[in-house]
Amino acid sequence: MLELKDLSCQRAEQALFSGLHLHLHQGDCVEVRGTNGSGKSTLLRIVAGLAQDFTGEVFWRGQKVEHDRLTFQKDCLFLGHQPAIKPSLTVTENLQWLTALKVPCEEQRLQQAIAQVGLAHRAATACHHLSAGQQRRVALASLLTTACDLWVLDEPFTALDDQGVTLVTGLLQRHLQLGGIVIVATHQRLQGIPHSRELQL
Amino acid sequence: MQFDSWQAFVAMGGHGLYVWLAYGVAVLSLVAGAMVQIRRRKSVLRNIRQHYNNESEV
Amino acid sequence: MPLHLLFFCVWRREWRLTWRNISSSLNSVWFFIMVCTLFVIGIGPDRQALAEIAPGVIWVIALLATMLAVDGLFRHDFTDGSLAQWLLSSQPWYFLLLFRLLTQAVFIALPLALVAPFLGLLMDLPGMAVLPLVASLLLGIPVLVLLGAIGAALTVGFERGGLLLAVLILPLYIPVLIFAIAAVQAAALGTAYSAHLALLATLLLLALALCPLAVNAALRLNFYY
Amino acid sequence: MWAWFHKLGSPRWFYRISDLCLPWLTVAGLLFLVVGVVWGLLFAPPDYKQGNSFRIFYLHVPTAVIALVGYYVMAIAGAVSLIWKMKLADIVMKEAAVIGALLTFLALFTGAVWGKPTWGTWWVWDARVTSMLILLFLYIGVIALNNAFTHPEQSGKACAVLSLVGTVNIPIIYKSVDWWYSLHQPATIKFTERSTIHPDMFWPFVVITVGFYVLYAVALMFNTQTAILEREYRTQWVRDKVQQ
Repeated sequence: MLELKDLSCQRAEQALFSGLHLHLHQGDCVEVRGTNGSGKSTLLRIVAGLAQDFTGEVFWRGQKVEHDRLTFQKDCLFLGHQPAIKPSLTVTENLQWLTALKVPCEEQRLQQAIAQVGLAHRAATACHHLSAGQQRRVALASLLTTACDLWVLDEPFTALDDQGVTLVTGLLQRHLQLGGIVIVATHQRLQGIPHSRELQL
Repeated sequence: MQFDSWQAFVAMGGHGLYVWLAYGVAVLSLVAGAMVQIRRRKSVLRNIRQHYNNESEV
Repeated sequence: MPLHLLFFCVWRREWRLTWRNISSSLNSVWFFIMVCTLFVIGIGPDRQALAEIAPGVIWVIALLATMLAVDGLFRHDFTDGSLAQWLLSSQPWYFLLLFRLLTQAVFIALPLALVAPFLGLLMDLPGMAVLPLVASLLLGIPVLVLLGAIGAALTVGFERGGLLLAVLILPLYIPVLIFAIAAVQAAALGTAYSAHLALLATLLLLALALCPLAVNAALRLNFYY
Repeated sequence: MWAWFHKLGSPRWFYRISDLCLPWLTVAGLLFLVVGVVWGLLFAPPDYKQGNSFRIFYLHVPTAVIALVGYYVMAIAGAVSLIWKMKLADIVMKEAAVIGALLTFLALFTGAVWGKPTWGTWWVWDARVTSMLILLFLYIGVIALNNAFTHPEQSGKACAVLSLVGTVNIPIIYKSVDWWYSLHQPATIKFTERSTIHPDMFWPFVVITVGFYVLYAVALMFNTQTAILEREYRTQWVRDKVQQ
């Protein structure tokens, strides 16, 4: 499904990674591990299509991503360091917007996703009232409402408490069982994911 | 030759100030620009050589 | 997603964002009024002198107010991460950006255009020139917002990008300023001003067509790393 | 053809080529310039109306022409660096901006000095001079944006976008300033549009313009070489060249 061919990227005059090959099939999970500044986020941004300063190719379903970026971006969801939440909008409005950017879905599914991430009682409150962990959960809710096969998550566990971590691990497990692919950059080991490969940068 | 004497040439029929001001500033700025770039080339070369020396010592 | 739905979706989001912090978007109106009064104080209360320079003064200050309003257009999205989602959307990026800029243009132009007649009164602008003034503001300010968005996209990475934005974008504002002030001055003299407004409208159409391309290229720059 | 084009883009190849032709071009440029200036100052007839102050024409118009051409050179280099991601074009664009700004300032200064004897004021809001002033602002915008970024690649692309936007706007600005000038000023004499120019005055102008073009190319190549050394100092060929 996803193939990275001979990916290399230079940062401040020394190569972050070079000649990187990766071939992922349905149900694969990759943990990108590395010290700070080792290029974890850069690699994830390259896969998601944000960064341009790299050499090598990214193939999705056997087709080069540059040729048809929109269909790739329909299947790929990227969660960065910040949770992409507007403080003055409510939880529902934020989630509605994040889903509309991919493929819009009906209201009922939004509420269900909000309930699943444990923010049912906060659906109508503006996000600046929420804690960082709760804002992170709103971003995670968009994983449920968008039917994206490829998840590119940049440190999804930041600011999350224990229930949050189990919630995320549960989401990942179900996504992998349904044949999705996950690339995640974390510092802590992923528990409960059977055969997740590790990529050391 | 349009001017019969050296003084006439400098006076430029009364417009000498403006003509020489324009040409003077033009020549000055071109020469100054060239000097700045040459100095820049020298400092770049100096930095590079310094960098090579530091590298070789390490 | 069909385009009209996309437009409605973008409009609703921008409307909520603007309405919920309305005070920050009204700052450009206060700026507009205050600087006009500063000019009147600077030039003196002589009605005749004021009436003559009123179109120029009102338009230049409206231009500066628009530039200040456009400055933070993308900065908040960049810092809270939603700009990345904009660029990674599966909706066509051209229309996404175009609708966004269109709604921002309307939200910036409307308040200034509504306030302008009172400032015309303040500066003794001839009565027949008030309507053309409002028309020129409604046509001209969206062009300023579209051009300013390019500067805002280029300077999104810098905290104090406002000054740099001015240096980049003000030369590009000059044609809009020339045609708009010419329209208002022609109306103040009672002569025909529709040609000037037509030229302003062409600039608007040109900006609508081309600016999203430049804004998209500039925005993708900030994710270079 | 494609390989040739990318070979052109390699800084090393450019450095070798420009090293070869720089001395010749400098000599040719200076020769043209000196001959043209001497011709214009000494031998060309004075203008029947403006007298000898017309001789500033030989300086003002060439610098103005090349300042405008320089902006398009910069925009084209920017477009090449944006589309084909060529590092050399990115450097050429940044150096062209600096040289262009200097030339535009020179054109404005000589224009102002020329205005004093002819119109009695140091600054005359003529259409041509006003659009030249706006061109200077466009240059300053590109230079300011270039200095604002820390990473050279990022600033290169940002300046490329801005110079392309500027190029689209230059015709609009020039036309609207002409229109603005004719709106406020009944058609007085045009500043530099000499419809029929006496051949004796035309030839020195041509020689000086060629001289300026050649020196522009020399300055651009020399600065680009310096920037190449600055950016590529880690490569082996720069190391050999510097340590020779």
